[in-house]
Amino acid sequence: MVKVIVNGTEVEVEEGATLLRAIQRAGYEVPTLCLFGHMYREASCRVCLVELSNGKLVPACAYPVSEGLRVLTDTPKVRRVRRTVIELILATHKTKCWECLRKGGHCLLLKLASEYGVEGIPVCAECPLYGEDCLVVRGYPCLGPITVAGCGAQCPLSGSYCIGCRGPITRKDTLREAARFYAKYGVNIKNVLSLATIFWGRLSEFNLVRSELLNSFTNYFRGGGP
Amino acid sequence: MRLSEVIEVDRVFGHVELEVVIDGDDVLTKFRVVHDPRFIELAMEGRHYLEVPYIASRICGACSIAHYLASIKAIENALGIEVSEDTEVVRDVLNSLQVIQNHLIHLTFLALPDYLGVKDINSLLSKSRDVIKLVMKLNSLILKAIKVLGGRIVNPNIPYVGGFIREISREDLNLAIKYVNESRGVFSEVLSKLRLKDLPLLKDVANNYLVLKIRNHYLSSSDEVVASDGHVFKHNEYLNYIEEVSSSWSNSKVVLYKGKPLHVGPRARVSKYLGIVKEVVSELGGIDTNNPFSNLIAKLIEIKYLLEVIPNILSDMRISKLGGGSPHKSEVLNGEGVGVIEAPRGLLIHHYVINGGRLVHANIITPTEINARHIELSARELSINLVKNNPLNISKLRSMLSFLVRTYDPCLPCAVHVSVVNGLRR
Amino acid sequence: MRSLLERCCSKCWHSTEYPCRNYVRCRLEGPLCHDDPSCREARRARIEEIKYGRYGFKIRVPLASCSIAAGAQEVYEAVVKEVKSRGIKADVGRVGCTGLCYLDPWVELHRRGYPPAIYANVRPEDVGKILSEYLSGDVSSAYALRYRTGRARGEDKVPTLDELDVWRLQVRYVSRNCGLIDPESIEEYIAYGGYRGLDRALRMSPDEVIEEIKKSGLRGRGGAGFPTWLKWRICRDQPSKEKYVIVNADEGDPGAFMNRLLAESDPHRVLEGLIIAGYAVGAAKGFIFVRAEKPLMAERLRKAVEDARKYGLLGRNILGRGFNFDVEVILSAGAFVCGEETALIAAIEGRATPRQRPPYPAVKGLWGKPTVINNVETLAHVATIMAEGWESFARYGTEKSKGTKMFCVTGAVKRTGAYEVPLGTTLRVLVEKIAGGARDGRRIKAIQIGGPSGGCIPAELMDTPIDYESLQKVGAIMGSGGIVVIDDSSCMVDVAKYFTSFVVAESCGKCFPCRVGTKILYDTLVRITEGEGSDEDLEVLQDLSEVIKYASLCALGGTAPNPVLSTLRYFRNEYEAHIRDKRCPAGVCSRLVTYYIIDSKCVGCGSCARSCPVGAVSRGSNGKYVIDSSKCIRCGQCFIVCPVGAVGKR
Amino acid sequence: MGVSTAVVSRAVITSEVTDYESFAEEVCRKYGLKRQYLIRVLQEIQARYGYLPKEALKKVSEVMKIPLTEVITVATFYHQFRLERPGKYLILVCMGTACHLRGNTQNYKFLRTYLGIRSGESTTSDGLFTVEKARCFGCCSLAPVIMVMSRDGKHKKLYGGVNPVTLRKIINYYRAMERKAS
Repeated sequence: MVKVIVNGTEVEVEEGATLLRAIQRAGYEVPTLCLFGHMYREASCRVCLVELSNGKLVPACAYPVSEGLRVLTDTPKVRRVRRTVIELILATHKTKCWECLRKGGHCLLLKLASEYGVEGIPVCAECPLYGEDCLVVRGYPCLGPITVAGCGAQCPLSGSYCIGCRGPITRKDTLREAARFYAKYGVNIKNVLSLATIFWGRLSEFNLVRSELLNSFTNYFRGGGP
Repeated sequence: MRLSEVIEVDRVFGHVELEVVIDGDDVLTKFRVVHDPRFIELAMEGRHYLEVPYIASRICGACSIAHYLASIKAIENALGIEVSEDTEVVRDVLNSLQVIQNHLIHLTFLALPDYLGVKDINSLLSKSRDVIKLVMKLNSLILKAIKVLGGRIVNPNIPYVGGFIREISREDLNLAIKYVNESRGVFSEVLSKLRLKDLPLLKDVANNYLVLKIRNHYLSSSDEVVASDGHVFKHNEYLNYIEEVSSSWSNSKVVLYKGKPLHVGPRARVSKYLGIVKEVVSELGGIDTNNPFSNLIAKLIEIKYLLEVIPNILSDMRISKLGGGSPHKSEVLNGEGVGVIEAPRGLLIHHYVINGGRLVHANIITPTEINARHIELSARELSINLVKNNPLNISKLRSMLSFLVRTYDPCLPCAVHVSVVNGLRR
Repeated sequence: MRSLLERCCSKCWHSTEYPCRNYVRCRLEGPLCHDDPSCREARRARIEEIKYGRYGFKIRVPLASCSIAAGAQEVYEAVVKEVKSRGIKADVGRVGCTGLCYLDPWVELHRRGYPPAIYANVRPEDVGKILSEYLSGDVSSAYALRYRTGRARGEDKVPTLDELDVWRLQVRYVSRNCGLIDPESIEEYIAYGGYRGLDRALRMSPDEVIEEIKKSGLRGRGGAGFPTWLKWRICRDQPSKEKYVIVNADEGDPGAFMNRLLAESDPHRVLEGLIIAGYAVGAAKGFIFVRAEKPLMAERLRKAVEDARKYGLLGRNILGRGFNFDVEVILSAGAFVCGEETALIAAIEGRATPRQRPPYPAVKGLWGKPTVINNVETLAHVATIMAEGWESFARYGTEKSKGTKMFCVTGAVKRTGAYEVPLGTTLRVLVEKIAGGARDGRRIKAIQIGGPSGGCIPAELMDTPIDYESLQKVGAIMGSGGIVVIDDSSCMVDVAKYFTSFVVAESCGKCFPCRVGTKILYDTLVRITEGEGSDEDLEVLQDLSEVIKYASLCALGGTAPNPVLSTLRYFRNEYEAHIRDKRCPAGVCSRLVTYYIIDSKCVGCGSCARSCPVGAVSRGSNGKYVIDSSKCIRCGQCFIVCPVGAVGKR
Repeated sequence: MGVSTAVVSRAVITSEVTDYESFAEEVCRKYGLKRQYLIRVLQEIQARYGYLPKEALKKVSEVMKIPLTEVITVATFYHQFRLERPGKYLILVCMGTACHLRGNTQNYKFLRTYLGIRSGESTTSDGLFTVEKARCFGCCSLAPVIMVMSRDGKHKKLYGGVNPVTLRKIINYYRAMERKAS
């Protein structure tokens, strides 16, 4: 058995265990994304970085324990790095949250993003309405697909469609995908845009949103297809 | 005897100044709203009719439900959209819940300190902490009920043009009933703990008022307005009787009914429908509807009565399915309509002209705007009484006048939704 | 005796099956097992022949990649043709590269009794003239002499190598044979003292060998500077029977070629070091991991392995010590990430993606077995230390960074080349004295050290001593030893962009910070160099770089932001010039530069118009040429081709 | 790096040998079908054809029982491999640090515009020249450097100190050689 000190509390773990096991046994929590039990432990997402006593950051999921190892799981440096790593992961993640099976509370990336204040995921990721009872599917000009998540999708939860009070998503690919999603269920982009002007009318990002939605919407009808 | 006082009235929704000028025996009072206009009606113009309610509900957080429902009624009236009776009932109940919540907040935080002769809420907290706690508990219960029916405690989103977006089921209603019943018990506790002093005496110099004719139960909406002189007129004929005059010293306009100042609000409603609420009135020791200060008593009456009547209204409903389904598609895209509702502070009128599905013209008349001139008259009357026989006591004058303005419970942000600058309004 | 390595007579029984323990020592000091003056004389004559050629006249021509590129192959053929046609009695030998690249292609003529003369920048047509001059005893047109003998005319006018700064300030500890011996002849290597290190090591126990290396203070020359003895000690202590030793000859750093120079000029020294490492660690198999893009280097290493195996220095029961060790040369397809230990191992196993460490390769490396990976130069040092003793190495260097290191100084210097200097030498000595300082009259602005993982140090800090710690302090790393001198004609933002684009291309893409982060760094830098940068871009660069540094899985990502961080730290004003005044001080970032023709200088020759790819240059009414800046794509060709320098940059 | 995954093989110069499958199988057998020698196999294939033909890659994956995606991953990861048929002469522009500082980026841009290579492509329309960026050759004293290699690997020449003027001469030299040969 090996002694490891996690955030000051001592804990015993068997030889060869990973730092993550020790941290969990000490009662602390460290987020992991790419860890998949014994199938994948390559530490490529870097979300589980923790700080050793010498200031080095190591991935808890793959770093083997050694006697007397001291580790801190929540220092300012760890939080800052973790926040940026999540942002980088999000930058390459296709945010078609409205069609994702993990929406409505099962999206780990969303949990992490909201915990670390990273914005950019559509409200749909938080909205549990799926399939027929999704407001866009029912034909309402819900702004969920193009509004930044963080409100827990209060409006859709209570039945009405999102009117974008948390500000627009500015990622081009998400906006294009959203336009296709609207077109697919016959929601006219003009209504969506006019509804969006309530809160976004004055924002500089609004022209970006409008141009992206309009181009891909027209492409959709020019045979671009969903 | 010459005197000129400007009183910045505190503990009201927004900023207002009451200017009193006494020169010899003529007294002049000015009710000056210092908010700058927010051009809400202009913001609404050009919008698709489905978006207008969202803007309307954001005029003011206190009675966002009243504005939201009035806006929906105006649209439905303009486009000739019929809604079921059950929908009307649930909407009225939702509105009544917010009326209760508003009265609670106004009484405890704004008016009660005067009523109990204390300086403000902090001193009230130290003296009667348990009352405040109870009121808070009561308030949260009411808010829960509002959330069940409205979707959110402020800026509701379940009610929608033509009905409700989300299905309102039997369980929702039962849940609302449960909360209201619970809050009734708490309210009676509050009443028992409250030792209300008697109100200052004042005669209402122009005691004419307007109230929305009730459809069936108290505070239910209809499309007719009844005046104190018994005259009843359709809500879309309001322009023939009500005129908006811009006042030179205040950013808010002033409303006259047949050329005469008038007041609206709980006192007007209670005095009109005294018959319906008479048991509650007697329980609370009667009301002199001619005294402007009795507005506070009227609020208590409305709270008590509504808490008793709402559970029955909701349980009597035999609803199968209410709301849900696909969005509202109206064939008619042009029209002019008026939506009237009894907001917590009185009669609220939304008047829309819709052309091609877009709002072309909007005019909103809010209760505080209607009460503006009446407040000045009452203030003049009160200052005359105070100055006439006893020696001038400036601080007493100031506190009494502030107390008077507070009883009218003006909501200044609503009062200035359109600029007064002459010529701007077409 | 045809070759030192053959048996001198029937009494010597050495063969690969029954190797004689004293085989190596016997080559030079022999015969040891029997006393026969004729065998001793045969050896002396053979050594004489190796050094001075059969007829006492040896001609050396450098055939390493860089010299061949500069035309050495044609010079070599010209010399052979000249010698045959004029019947001159001389041996024309191929040698490695001395590291003085600016001399390439050079030729060395060495007649017994006469001073060995090195002629610089020889063209095939000059060979005849040089030969006749030297044969007539006149060395005045030589660039330098190895030493003087006093028997040739013009000797005093020509400096000896030791008098030249470029040679005098060097300590050629590991590159002593480079440019002297024939890289493809094991015999010459042994004649110049080769394999004595292996011989001595095999007489000691593996622990004593590790102790010797520990005393010498040798640290890894690949870049990280990890103590070599410690790596060996950890691997040795692993219980597993099967262990491996690998030479990391990938050398992915652009602008660094000292490993290639060593391997192409003195391959056996590297191989000897590898065998010693194998012995010390207890491995039976060694690999040489070399890039297919450097074919000559791979070929010379493979030839060295074959020769060593042929003469019993590799394979079973080496030198009769019961030590079996074999070596295989692995061709890598060329990825910068393979420089990183775990990626190199993964490359041998199939695909080069780094793995999270620990476990360190010394514990669990190639196919899960303990593996030691050392750089080419490190193993060359090992062989030399074992041959000369640890004091010969520890004598040089500073208290913490012992010994010497080879550096490739390139870029804006007069004398580009690979120089070996003791650690602790200051950058100023290396760049200004040895490499001759800035060229064509420009001013040195910065020194980029450590390749894409290194940093840029401003000229003011040129007095920083070169060792692991002090370079770290100023924000750079020693790295493999590539030093690029940047003068004021280069733009630092462009340099940072260049290195970032290199790392973006070479990132293996496994972990997010490196894959996505470096791309964002690159895009930001591109925006800045195109005049669309903004102030918070600088914060993004600074902040994101630090996160990439902390969060990346391997050393590639960990050091990728160093160029950006160091240029931000020392050359923030250039960034601000690009952002605020939309101006590139050095006139490199084409988008921010407008080209115009200076009427006073223009002679109307029209070469700019002809060279302009988009036809933006037209002939004005007054015969002078005019550039239409709307059409101009700012490629700078007119600026380059104009014979009278009439094209100005604004 | 000029390796575009859109495989466009324009066999303009037809005389080339096209026994992709058989040669690929032969090479695989030579290395005993061991997974570890995949890179060596690909190098030999590229040495023969100047690039990695699709058919050869399929054969390698089939014979060595390695998923085709894995083979493609290795083929695209390493800088040396090319999936697209190069022109008869391959011009490699060194992108080492010294060469970059001495202007090879501009030379690369000049070559592309001078030879009229369309963006996204790396071979001239007549299939004669391919221009690609290359890793550091290691002869920095001659910077800026380009290397011209014939597809069959017989001719390999390195030119130092190039600029647009000398580049134009080099191109004309090879064009002349090509005209003489045909």
